[in-house]
Amino acid sequence: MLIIDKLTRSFGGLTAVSNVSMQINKGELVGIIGPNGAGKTTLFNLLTGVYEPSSGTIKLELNGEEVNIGGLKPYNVTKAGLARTFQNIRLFKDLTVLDNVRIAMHQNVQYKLPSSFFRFNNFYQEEDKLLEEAEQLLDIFKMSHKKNELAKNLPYGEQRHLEIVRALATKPAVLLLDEPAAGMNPFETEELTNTIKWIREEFDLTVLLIEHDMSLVMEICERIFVLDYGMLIASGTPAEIRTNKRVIEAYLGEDVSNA
Amino acid sequence: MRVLSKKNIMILAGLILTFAIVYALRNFGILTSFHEITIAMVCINIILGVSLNLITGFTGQLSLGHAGFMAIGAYVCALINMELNSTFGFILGVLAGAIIAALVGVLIGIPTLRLKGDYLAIATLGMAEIIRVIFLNLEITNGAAGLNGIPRYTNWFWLFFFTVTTVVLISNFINSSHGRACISIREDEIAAESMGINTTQYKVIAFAIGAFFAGIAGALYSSYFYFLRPEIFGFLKSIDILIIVVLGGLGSITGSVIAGILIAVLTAALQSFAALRMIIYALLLIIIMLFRPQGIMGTKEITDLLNFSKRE
Amino acid sequence: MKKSLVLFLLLAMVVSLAGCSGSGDKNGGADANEIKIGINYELTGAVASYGESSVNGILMAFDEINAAGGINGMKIVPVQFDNKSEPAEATSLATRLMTQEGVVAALGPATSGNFMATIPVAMGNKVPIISASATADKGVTVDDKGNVNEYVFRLCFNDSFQGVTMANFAFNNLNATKAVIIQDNSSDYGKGLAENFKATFEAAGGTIVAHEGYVAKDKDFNAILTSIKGKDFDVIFIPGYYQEAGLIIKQARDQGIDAPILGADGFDSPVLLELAGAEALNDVYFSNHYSSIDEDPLVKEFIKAYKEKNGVEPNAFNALGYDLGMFIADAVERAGSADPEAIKDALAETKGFVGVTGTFDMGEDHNPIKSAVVIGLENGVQATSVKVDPN
Amino acid sequence: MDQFLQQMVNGLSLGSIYALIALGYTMVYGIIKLINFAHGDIYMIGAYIGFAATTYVHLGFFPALILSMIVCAILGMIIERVAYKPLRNSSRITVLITAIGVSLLLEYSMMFFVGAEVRSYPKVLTNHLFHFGGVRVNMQQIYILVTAVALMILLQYIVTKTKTGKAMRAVSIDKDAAQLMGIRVDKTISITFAIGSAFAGAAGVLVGIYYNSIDPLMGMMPGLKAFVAAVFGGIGSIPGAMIGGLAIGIMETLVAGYGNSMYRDAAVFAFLILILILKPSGLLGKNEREKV
Repeated sequence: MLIIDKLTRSFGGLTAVSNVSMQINKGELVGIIGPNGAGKTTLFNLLTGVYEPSSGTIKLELNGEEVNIGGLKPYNVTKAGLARTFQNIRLFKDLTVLDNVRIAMHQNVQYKLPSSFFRFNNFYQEEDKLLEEAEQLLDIFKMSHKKNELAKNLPYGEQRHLEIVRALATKPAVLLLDEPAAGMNPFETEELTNTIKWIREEFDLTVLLIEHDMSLVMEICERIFVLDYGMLIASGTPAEIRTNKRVIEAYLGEDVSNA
Repeated sequence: MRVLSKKNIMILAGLILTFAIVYALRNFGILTSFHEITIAMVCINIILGVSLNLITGFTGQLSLGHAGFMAIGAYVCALINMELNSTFGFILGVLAGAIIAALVGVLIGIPTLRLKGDYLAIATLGMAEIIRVIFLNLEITNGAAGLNGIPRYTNWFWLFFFTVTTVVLISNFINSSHGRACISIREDEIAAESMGINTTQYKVIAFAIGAFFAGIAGALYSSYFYFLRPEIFGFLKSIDILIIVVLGGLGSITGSVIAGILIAVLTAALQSFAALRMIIYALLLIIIMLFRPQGIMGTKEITDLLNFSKRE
Repeated sequence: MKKSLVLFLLLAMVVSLAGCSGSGDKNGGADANEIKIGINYELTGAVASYGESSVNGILMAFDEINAAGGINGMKIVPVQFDNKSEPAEATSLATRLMTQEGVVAALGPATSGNFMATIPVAMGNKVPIISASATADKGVTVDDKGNVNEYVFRLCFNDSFQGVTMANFAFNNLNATKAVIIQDNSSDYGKGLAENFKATFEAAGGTIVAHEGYVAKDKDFNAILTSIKGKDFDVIFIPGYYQEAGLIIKQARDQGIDAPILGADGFDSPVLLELAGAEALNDVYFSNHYSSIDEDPLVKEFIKAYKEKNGVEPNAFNALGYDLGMFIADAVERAGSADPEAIKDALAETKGFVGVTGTFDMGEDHNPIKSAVVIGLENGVQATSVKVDPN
Repeated sequence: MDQFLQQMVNGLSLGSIYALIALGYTMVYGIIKLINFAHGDIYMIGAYIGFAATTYVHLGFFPALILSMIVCAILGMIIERVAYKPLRNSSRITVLITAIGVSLLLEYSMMFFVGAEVRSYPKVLTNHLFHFGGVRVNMQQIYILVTAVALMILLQYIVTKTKTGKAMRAVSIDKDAAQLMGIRVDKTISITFAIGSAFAGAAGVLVGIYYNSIDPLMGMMPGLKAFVAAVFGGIGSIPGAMIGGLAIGIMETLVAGYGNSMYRDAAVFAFLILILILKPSGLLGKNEREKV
């Protein structure tokens, strides 16, 4: 599904991601962990086109076709089928919940620019379809009653949820979640865990997840990659990672085994 | 048909009524030619304000060069108009002016819109200055002496027609998926890109559309005031347009309309103060911004307010 | 909410204040003992100094007339507005003066561009307008098709007269064959003078070795001057105004350029001396309406009166403004009524009007027929003056 | 060759004036990220204060300069307190409009009180000429360049070495964090405005003496050019403002001297846009990447 080969990115003298290779299969739920500054978010930014790789390739296999998405602009990466959320919530704060979702659906809108001025028939058809789909999506996440609220007025947990909904609205094949549980209480995290499991089934997704909350990662991920100083130091099932020496060293003090 | 919804019919009726009332008042001599000039300025201000609002208010790209596009529309229309001297020539001039302004907008937009914030502001300012200096030195525009004797075809009908068209088309655009794509750039450019929106492309589109309508405003101006000179389109004109946008509220078309009216009426009202007028204008500007930093309407539209009162 | 209320009240106050002052004037129009004359000048904006100077002169004339009992017992009431140095504002104000304020004639604006913007208004409302300083050749008193604009007058030279005069002066009196032009590229005045100078000078057999430009409010001309310094030329012609010309002359002399420097009536201001300094103002010649070394008692008296009132010597705008005030009063008196139509006829029929800036008849084309003087400066003082008659 | 060297001298002296104004500009910009349109007008006020002090009170050069700097510093602080501080949490474009309002207010109040006519300074500084081969250098040109360089060094010293300077940098990077660290943000911003405005005042006096011509709208174009210079060198960078100012002065001179003087301003702006496209944050500006 997603094949990362010898991916490297350096900023000046600092190599944030170094020679990382990984392969993620269709339908998998994979976690990426590592101490602060290990290069997790940089890896995400490389995958989603925010940064260009210094070297190495990223390939996305979809419906039998292989696309090289390394170095593509973020919007083209999204078009190719990769969607993401942000660690520090980046909703369109002053827009409504509904608009947040509709904007994410824009790439699938069929009518052209002139129709947006002159409102030809296809404008109404497409906009209706858009509204319907957006409301359905919000319904699924039990947020449709808040569709006219401004995103910034939502409680924190719901903002995190909306980030996920917005990413799903781009109709991705692969979903990248950047610390989705950050700042959540245990109850909310629990709920999120179920949601993630559920959306993978419901939307037929491959999920890649960065998380600090070990309980979440260990509970839902089928495989885990561990980064440290930009390098991939281990990969395997949660059980394997829990006992991996290098991982424990890397975390030095952070109690992995008890999680 | 959705076009014939109750709301749209109401709007249409309101527009026709407004048009007819002004038309009648003018014919009965209640509105004099002095009022007419103020009305012309109102219309031109609205077109300029709404078109810059699309760039700065909705798409979030600070432009200090809107007068440059206005200048292109004005000169192109005037030159065609002086050559043909007919209503057809006027319409052709308005459209040609607008289209050339939009093309220049695209040409300038592609390299400069990669810049952010104040760097973009200074680049657009520079571009408008370059346009002005070119008009100052071209033979065909008659340099500093400018063009005069431009036939007047701009009248209440055309002013009204183009103002309404501008407001309707731009608010249609804003309320479409393409328009929302533009707004998302203002909200968060990085998130917008990650949601599949080609931000550079949409910035250029917004810039070109804004330039197109600024060109129309310039064309109407040239054919109303008989006279063009490059210095009309200096840096201060761009600032004047920005003032309309901010005063009305960044991201509110209703706001730009209200501020466009307000500025034109205020300008006329302050004429009596002779040398004091600019001092009073400056003080009002500061005071209004201090008391209402978000502008008259904020990001609200008149439709929002109407819906709100209905709910109550 | 309270804040918005304060704001709203404030705005309402300004608008109603403006409304009051406007309507107040309108009521005054019914008074048979007053005659209202519009003043549409640049009091703020880029060329405010020209507007301000002109209005000073006009108001001085009106004060003198009113102090002497007015015109046929009627007092002149100036209705004064500021057009921000913008043509659209000038149009709007001309309309306002004619349709709202009921003036019998409107004076100004100062620059050709702004004045031209008011011509269609005057023609449409059949109210005469007069400028003392709109010098553009084309499109002022005569339209593109060669028809005289019936309601438009001026009492200054046009650019071609001064441009031609100075080109001939350079070629004949100074024996110059190679000239440099440093043109005010931001005004139609500079452009008009430069074009006429160039055409005449070249036709006479001279060459223009360099044609440079600057814009109003520039202060540093060293780059241009250094580059022309390396060239071979006999005279420098500066079509522009004293604010920049003064600095150009100073910087040219500082750089060791001692060729004669020529200009037009835009040079005429005591500020030229202040800016350039006396030692720089040698071998400087400019065309003007009158010379301060003139023995004409009218000129002497005006200069003395102006100095007493304002503490400085008058410049060309002051003098032209003063004459403009006197001229319109004279026309009203001759018309014998406050009817714009009659005033227009009186203006057109002017014969032998005696003003500070010269004695003239109004020509068929509504331009005054008057002679110019070419003034030569020595140590900043007017030393020579040569009279040039229009052909 | 002489001519080229002379043009470089012309360019440097014009550039040092832009640099002088740009230094204060970039400093104020650095701390509150405001395009302070009123900066050019404070420079104008400074020129008028120097004019009044030398002409009517007959003060010498230095007393007039100091007086002008003090008055401008106070004026700058008042403007910040009244017009900008209440808007610190508003959108930046709103403050921009207020700055334009302040700029118009200063220009036209001045015009209302002293008239639109240009004024000229009395002679307070020698303008002795030096000849280096065929190249002429005026004593006043040297004064201005030396003052600009001295002020740049002084500013750089204040910003990098003093406690106030550290506070300034902290506030410019993160106002809230600085507040939490016990830095008095309001006071720091006030001081920045005072210093920046004092520099503008000094520039006003120097330019008034050098060109011998001041008027109420004299700040408009140099204010704009100083902003261009600051952007060119990288907004917020003090050496950048210096280099930007000099570069623009030299560029203008070269275009006017060897190219077409009619297209001087257009050429400068075209070059600026080109630089920005190649280097989007100016010559010495830090390319700040937004954290994702």
